[in-house]
Amino acid sequence: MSAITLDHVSKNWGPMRAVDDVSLTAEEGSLLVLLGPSGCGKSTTLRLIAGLEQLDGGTIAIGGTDVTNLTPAQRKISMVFQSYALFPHLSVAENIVFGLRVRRVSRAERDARLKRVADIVGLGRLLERKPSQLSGGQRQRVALGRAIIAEARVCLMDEPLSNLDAKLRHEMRTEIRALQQRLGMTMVYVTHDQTEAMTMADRVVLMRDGRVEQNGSPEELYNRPATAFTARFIGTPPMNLISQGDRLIGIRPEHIQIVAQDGQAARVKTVEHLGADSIILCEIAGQPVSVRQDGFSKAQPGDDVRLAWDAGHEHQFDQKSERRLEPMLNEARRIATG
Amino acid sequence: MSAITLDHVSKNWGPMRAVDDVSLTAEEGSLLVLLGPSGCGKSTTLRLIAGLEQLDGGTIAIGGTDVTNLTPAQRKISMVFQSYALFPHLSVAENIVFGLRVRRVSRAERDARLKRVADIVGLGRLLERKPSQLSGGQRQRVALGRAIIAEARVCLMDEPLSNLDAKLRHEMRTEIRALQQRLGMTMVYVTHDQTEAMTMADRVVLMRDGRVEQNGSPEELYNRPATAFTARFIGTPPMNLISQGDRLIGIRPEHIQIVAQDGQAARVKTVEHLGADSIILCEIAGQPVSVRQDGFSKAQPGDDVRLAWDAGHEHQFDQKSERRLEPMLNEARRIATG
Amino acid sequence: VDLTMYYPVAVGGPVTKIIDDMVSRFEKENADIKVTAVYAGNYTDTMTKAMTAMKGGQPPQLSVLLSTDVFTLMDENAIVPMDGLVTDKSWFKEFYPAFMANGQIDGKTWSIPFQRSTIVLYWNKDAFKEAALDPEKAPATWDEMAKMAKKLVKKDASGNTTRWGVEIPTTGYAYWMLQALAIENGQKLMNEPGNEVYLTAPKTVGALDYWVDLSRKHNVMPTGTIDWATLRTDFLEGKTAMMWHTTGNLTAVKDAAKFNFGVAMLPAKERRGSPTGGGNFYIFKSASPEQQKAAVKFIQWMTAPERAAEWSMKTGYVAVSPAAYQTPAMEAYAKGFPAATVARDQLEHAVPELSVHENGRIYKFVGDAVQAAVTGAQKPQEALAAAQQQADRVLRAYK
Amino acid sequence: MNAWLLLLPAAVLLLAFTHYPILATIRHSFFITRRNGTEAFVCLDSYHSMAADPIFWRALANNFWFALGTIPTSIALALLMAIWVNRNMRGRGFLRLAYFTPTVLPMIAVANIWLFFYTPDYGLLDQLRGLFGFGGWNWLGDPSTVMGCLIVMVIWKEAGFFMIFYLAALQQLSPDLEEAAAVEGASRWYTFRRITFPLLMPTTLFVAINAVINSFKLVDHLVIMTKGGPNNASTLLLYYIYEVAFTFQDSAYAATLTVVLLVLLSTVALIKFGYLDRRIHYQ
Amino acid sequence: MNGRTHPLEAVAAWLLALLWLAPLAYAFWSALHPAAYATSFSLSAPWTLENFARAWHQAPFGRYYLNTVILVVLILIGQLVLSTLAAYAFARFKFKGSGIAFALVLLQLMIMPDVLIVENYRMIGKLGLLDTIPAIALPYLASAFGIFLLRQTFKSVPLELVEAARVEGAGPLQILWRVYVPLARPTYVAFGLVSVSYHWNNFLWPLIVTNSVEARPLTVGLAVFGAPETGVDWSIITAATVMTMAPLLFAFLLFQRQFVQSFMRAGIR
Ligand SMILES: Nc1ncnc2c1ncn2[C@@H]1O[C@H](COP(=O)(O)OP(=O)(O)OP(=O)(O)O)[C@@H](O)[C@H]1O
Ligand SMILES: Nc1ncnc2c1ncn2[C@@H]1O[C@H](COP(=O)(O)OP(=O)(O)OP(=O)(O)O)[C@@H](O)[C@H]1O
Ligand SMILES: O=P(O)(O)OC[C@H](O)CO
Ligand SMILES: [Mg+2]
Ligand SMILES: [Mg+2]
Repeated sequence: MSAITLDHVSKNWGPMRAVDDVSLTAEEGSLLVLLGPSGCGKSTTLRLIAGLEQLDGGTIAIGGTDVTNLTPAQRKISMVFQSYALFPHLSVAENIVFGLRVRRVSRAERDARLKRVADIVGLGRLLERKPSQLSGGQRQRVALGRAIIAEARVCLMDEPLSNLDAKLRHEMRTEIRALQQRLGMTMVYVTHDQTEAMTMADRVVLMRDGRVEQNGSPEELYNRPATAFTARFIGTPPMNLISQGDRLIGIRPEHIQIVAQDGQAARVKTVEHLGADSIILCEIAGQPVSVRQDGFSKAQPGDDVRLAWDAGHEHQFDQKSERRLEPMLNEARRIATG
Repeated sequence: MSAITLDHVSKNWGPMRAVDDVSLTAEEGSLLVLLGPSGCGKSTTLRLIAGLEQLDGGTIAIGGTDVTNLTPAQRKISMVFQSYALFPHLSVAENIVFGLRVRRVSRAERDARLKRVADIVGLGRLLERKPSQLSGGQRQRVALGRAIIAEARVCLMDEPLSNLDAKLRHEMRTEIRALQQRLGMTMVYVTHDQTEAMTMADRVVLMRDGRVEQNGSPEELYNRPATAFTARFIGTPPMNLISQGDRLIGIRPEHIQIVAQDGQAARVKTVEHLGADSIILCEIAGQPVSVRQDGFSKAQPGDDVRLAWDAGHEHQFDQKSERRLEPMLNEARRIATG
Repeated sequence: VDLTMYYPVAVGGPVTKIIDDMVSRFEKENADIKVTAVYAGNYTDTMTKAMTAMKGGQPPQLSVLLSTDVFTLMDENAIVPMDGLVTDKSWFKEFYPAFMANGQIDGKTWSIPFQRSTIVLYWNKDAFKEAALDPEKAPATWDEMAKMAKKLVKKDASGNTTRWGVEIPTTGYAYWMLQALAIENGQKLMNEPGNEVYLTAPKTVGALDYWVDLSRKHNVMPTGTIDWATLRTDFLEGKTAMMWHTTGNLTAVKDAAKFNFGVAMLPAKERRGSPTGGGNFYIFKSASPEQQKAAVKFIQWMTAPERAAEWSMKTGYVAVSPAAYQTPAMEAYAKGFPAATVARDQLEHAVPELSVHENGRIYKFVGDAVQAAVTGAQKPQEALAAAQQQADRVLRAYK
Repeated sequence: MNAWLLLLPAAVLLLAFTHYPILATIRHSFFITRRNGTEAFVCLDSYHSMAADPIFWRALANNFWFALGTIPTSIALALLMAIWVNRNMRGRGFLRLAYFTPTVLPMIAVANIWLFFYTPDYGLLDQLRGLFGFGGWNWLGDPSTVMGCLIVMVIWKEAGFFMIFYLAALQQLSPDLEEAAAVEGASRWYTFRRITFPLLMPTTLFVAINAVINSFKLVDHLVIMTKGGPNNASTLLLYYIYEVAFTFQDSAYAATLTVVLLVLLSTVALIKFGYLDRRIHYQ
Repeated sequence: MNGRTHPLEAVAAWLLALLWLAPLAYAFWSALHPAAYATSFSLSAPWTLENFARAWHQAPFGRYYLNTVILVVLILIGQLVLSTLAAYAFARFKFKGSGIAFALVLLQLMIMPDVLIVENYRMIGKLGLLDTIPAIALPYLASAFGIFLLRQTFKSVPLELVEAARVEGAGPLQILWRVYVPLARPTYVAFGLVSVSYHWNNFLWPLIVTNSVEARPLTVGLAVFGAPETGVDWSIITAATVMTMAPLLFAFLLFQRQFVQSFMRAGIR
């Protein structure tokens, strides 16, 4: 049993509520992503789970046991830090077995476990190197190795990929996910990169100002954002939100077509060619709307165009509360296509 | 006149040829991007243009004048360094007018020009601050301000955005490009980020191991990569290259469809949902092929699928030399669609 | 019994070796006594060490210190008189009375002479010859010295002096030299109880005037200070034809001189004269009775005629008892090297060395005044007046 | 884990050998110890005699000139050395070694060597002067030259030490800055004046403070070379304190003199922590 | 950029270097030649080691060496241990009064034991330690400089490393020993070298608290030995001088690269 449950957890920094009455559960063997803008409380939440900070309210349970008052060491978790937190003076092997030495595991057992773990993370031939002699991806794997050798069922990761370049990030994300699934770990993964969240998570918890904004599967967050905040946070470029009376009409750039007639009149402001597709930034009645088109768009800044979209792709939010409104029609369609 | 011409330029670091017989021209008023993987010689090339390093061979001309043996100051260029190289003990205003003071421009004129430039880069209210009190984006703008106040016709930039987060990077890229066009500067811009290259450049020079791999417009690099190296470097995910006899067949992920029949048999390995589209990594006869599909793909790892593409989207490279081969058919089609 | 003894070295030659050798011989003869002899620097350093160690609670049991440190040591309650420690007081009578003078106060004997000296004049006979002077005749009066010195000065082509006529050291023990000059000028520098000094007496001033004139008027002595420590080397290098120095340096000069030299009593003004100098043995109060007994035994051994003669021959110091000069070895030595007895012979003109309360401070005041005068910073009169004033302030407490 | 427990050993020793002695010094300056060992409160008497003591004033003035003579020159030299050895100059390693070596040598040993340099007539300096037809000069025996001689020696001894700090600081300066200045057309001297030197200000401050403290602490060479003479021309405060306390055995007066030294050093501390640290640009 | 040096500057730099080495070169010259050549320079002067032999026999230099080594090692170990513990407290613990406590430590940067000789002498006297090697060491064992330096270094250790160690189950002392100390190595090296050279060279305090050969370090031994009164000739004094500084000089020559680099990496300023 290794599910993680947060029950009405709060944490204040002085007057500021960094984590505000957060409840959530990461199922055993699943990967839960904490997503949100900078400063929304992701790291604090993770550190509360790790026991690196004291709670101001609520309880945390791991595998059914209340761990609220245990030290990090007692919680039997492992953790991968943003910059990996590899000990620069220790070799790869020493880094990986650090925790075992601290816990005075016998030499023989240490060696045996090291061998196994080195195989899993593919570092067999680099064990003698110092972290400074490793590439970013290799360092990441050392950090992973250190996290899994303890055989903790729970692994916490705080933006472990944010220091890597795009290519490596892409590779590592696949690798982490594969490992997590293979070993059946329960993982809580913090990121502010929605691509990471979307591609890796079983479940995404989107946070905002210390609170849970939405908790759901990646598809749910993308297809059925519960609030305008979620809508604006997910997607590149994010969903267009057009003010219409007391509502916000949401429509994703990839769901808008440039049409010859009908549709709404718009003016092209800039065009960005990304290779596989292009982003055309237009303006409808003073409101910016971005449109995504496959291939090299021929639109030019200054062109007058007409934009159209399938009503079925429309989302609606209350202008004031920014909460999602569910017109029956949309609802029906969603179930049909979902 | 401010075009920059490099003629058979070389630079060695010990035995290593960091820049190897490079010739290129940046037209007056255009933005030329030097693109390439880490260590390929981009920065060195830029520093040669700036006069910060001595050439080992070839000549450099700016605006038709041979500047090969001139000091940086004599070349009348401005430069934005990767780390901005702001003087930490000087205020924003002092940083910006540094060059004018060096050149003993009168106080009145200095002030007038400072005001103008501060408006352009939007730093009017921050002039008294020290660099350490600025955000990354603001620092960037100070560096820009310092570069443009000299009214040099030539501006060099070395990865000026690599320290910024994604959002700011996106904003600044638009801003730099707009400024460059407004002021009609000739700009050489170094980056290893292909998105930056594709969205900003009039012309992209892709470097590899100190040599020019391809020199063309962004579209050319994307649509007609001259070598397999270019093909692999440009696009996210990059072009699939499938070995077939003595050739490499190149096909971009967005040009492949999953079809019910015909096409090549493939097996799905992983699926990544990015929101607007999904990347499906498949294998055809042991060779990895990624496929880009709009929306949420329903493919599952392990599925057997069939992949097809329009022959017109096919690129061909020689297996050995990795150079592009131009089948007459492709050639004809390209001209038609180009 | 374990004894620790501090001792100073103020002259050239392998003095520490000589002491170590004597100590080990003593230990061999007296198996029950172990003496650790610690070389502690010059006289000032040694006194400093001994005082500091005493205040820190770990004084040595005996020490060789300046004979003139006696008042300071008494004031600090540091030492015991010898009277109660010896059974036969006739021992005190074996020494030259001139050497006992400093150590006998209020009818008690506080110290026993050991490495004792007077100031003598060394002259370079070869230089005398070169200057067409009688190489066997040293100057007998101040005037003569000044005159002869003038002849002895040698200059090179560019007018730079390559040899001076005479040098009297002005660092280290400048007060000692001043005292010599003052005595010769007919002026004593202190009173018996050691709480008054007479620095501004006209004859004291006259003594310093003469000293300064040697360099500034007669140009026979370099200006600026003359270093006690390196003067012997200057003399040996031929940089000066005459020097005033302690007889304790005699052997070192003899061993190193590459020319013929002579030793004479200091020249006279109103009279001949030199203060005695050098170090006596003191026994510390804090030593246990056995240690004090052992210390006396050691002192007696060290000052016995044979050892006194040996010590005198090895260093040049005056042997402290007449008996020492009657030992066969000494007699033979003096015969072959008559200079060895000049200092002793001078004892007849000698007076006790400047000995006052707080002698360290007073020495500094006098030394500073001498240096101020010879460097030209102040007139002798002013310099001595300032020193007198400071000395009066310090000595007021002992009246 | 209690932080105070970790601090304890260091705290005990600091209290015993820094804080308590400071307070005790101040206290003792108001008392005298009589010959019989009892103490008597004398209020400001010792301070009055200090004010009347010409040697004290001489030592204080000497300390001032000594500081003025050594500090600016050794700092300027250190900076110059650091700039040189920071370059890719031929033989850089050797130069660093040459400049730095004097600082690892014991002052006592150094004083012996320099003593010989300054020996009149046959000392090295006079031999060199002799080559040019000059006569001997009594360098350490003349009040007008003795201080200068000591200052030269101390500069020689200290400059290399300060160089290391400058070198460390220079290496932390981004080369970008000099390059940016070059692109803007600044000459080397202008760049030094406007960019490098201001950025080295924290180091200069650190070095200067150290140099000031050192100028009060350095007395070892006096023991060997001059004993403060002639006529106190080279006496420094700490040396005088040593003399008074240990040669003259007057610890009350020594305490009074030490109080002056403490006041001077505390002033330096106040200037540093209270004023300069706030004004100088730290990166 | 920083490769270009004016040839005149290079010449000046070299001249200065030679000037700077001259005193040392002289000391070696005089120590390695017979006394007659101590003051006159001639290429044909014969070389000799006799001055060393004579100096060695004239004073108990062997004992002085031993004392100095014991002293330096004692101080170094003491300083390292005490500074490490104190710096750890200041760097990573929040406690009431830490600001004041730290200021009180910094006081010793300005007012070093070197200027408190009189009272420190009394203190050592009260402790009954006069004329012992520990007496020389005691006032220096708690080093404000060491505490300050290590605190700076410890503060620069990424918090993440500490937290990683905590998650792995390490306690405060384990964290100190396994994380902080190894990471501060350049600082330890730099500080160690400064400390060793300082105390190898220290003079006034050891002069005051020691009286006997058994406790005297080299510097005091040299001063007593070389007192010019005794008229030892120059060659022998320089030989003794060279002997006094040789180990330090030798160690410095060997480690100068590491030393300079540690110094720079430790960021002392
Ligand atoms: N130790 C602390 N003391 C005071 N405030 C803190 C502390 N740690 C975090 N905070 C504040 O708590 C809030 C939440 O911080 P947290 O680090 O959890 O954000 P985050 O979501 O991880 O952001 P990021 O994506 O930038 O890492 C922020 O406003 C931050 O300023
Ligand atoms: N000063 C130097 N000395 C020696 N080699 C150098 C120097 N500067 C660069 N090089 C080498 O020259 C090659 C090209 O370097 P350059 O800095 O131009 O690469 P780059 O394309 O800018 O790479 P990046 O994207 O990582 O900045 C690299 O292999 C680099 O190691
Ligand atoms: O050198 P000494 O031993 O003769 O002693 C010198 C005088 O006594 C100093 O007072
Ligand atoms: Mg965070
Ligand atoms: Mg680069």
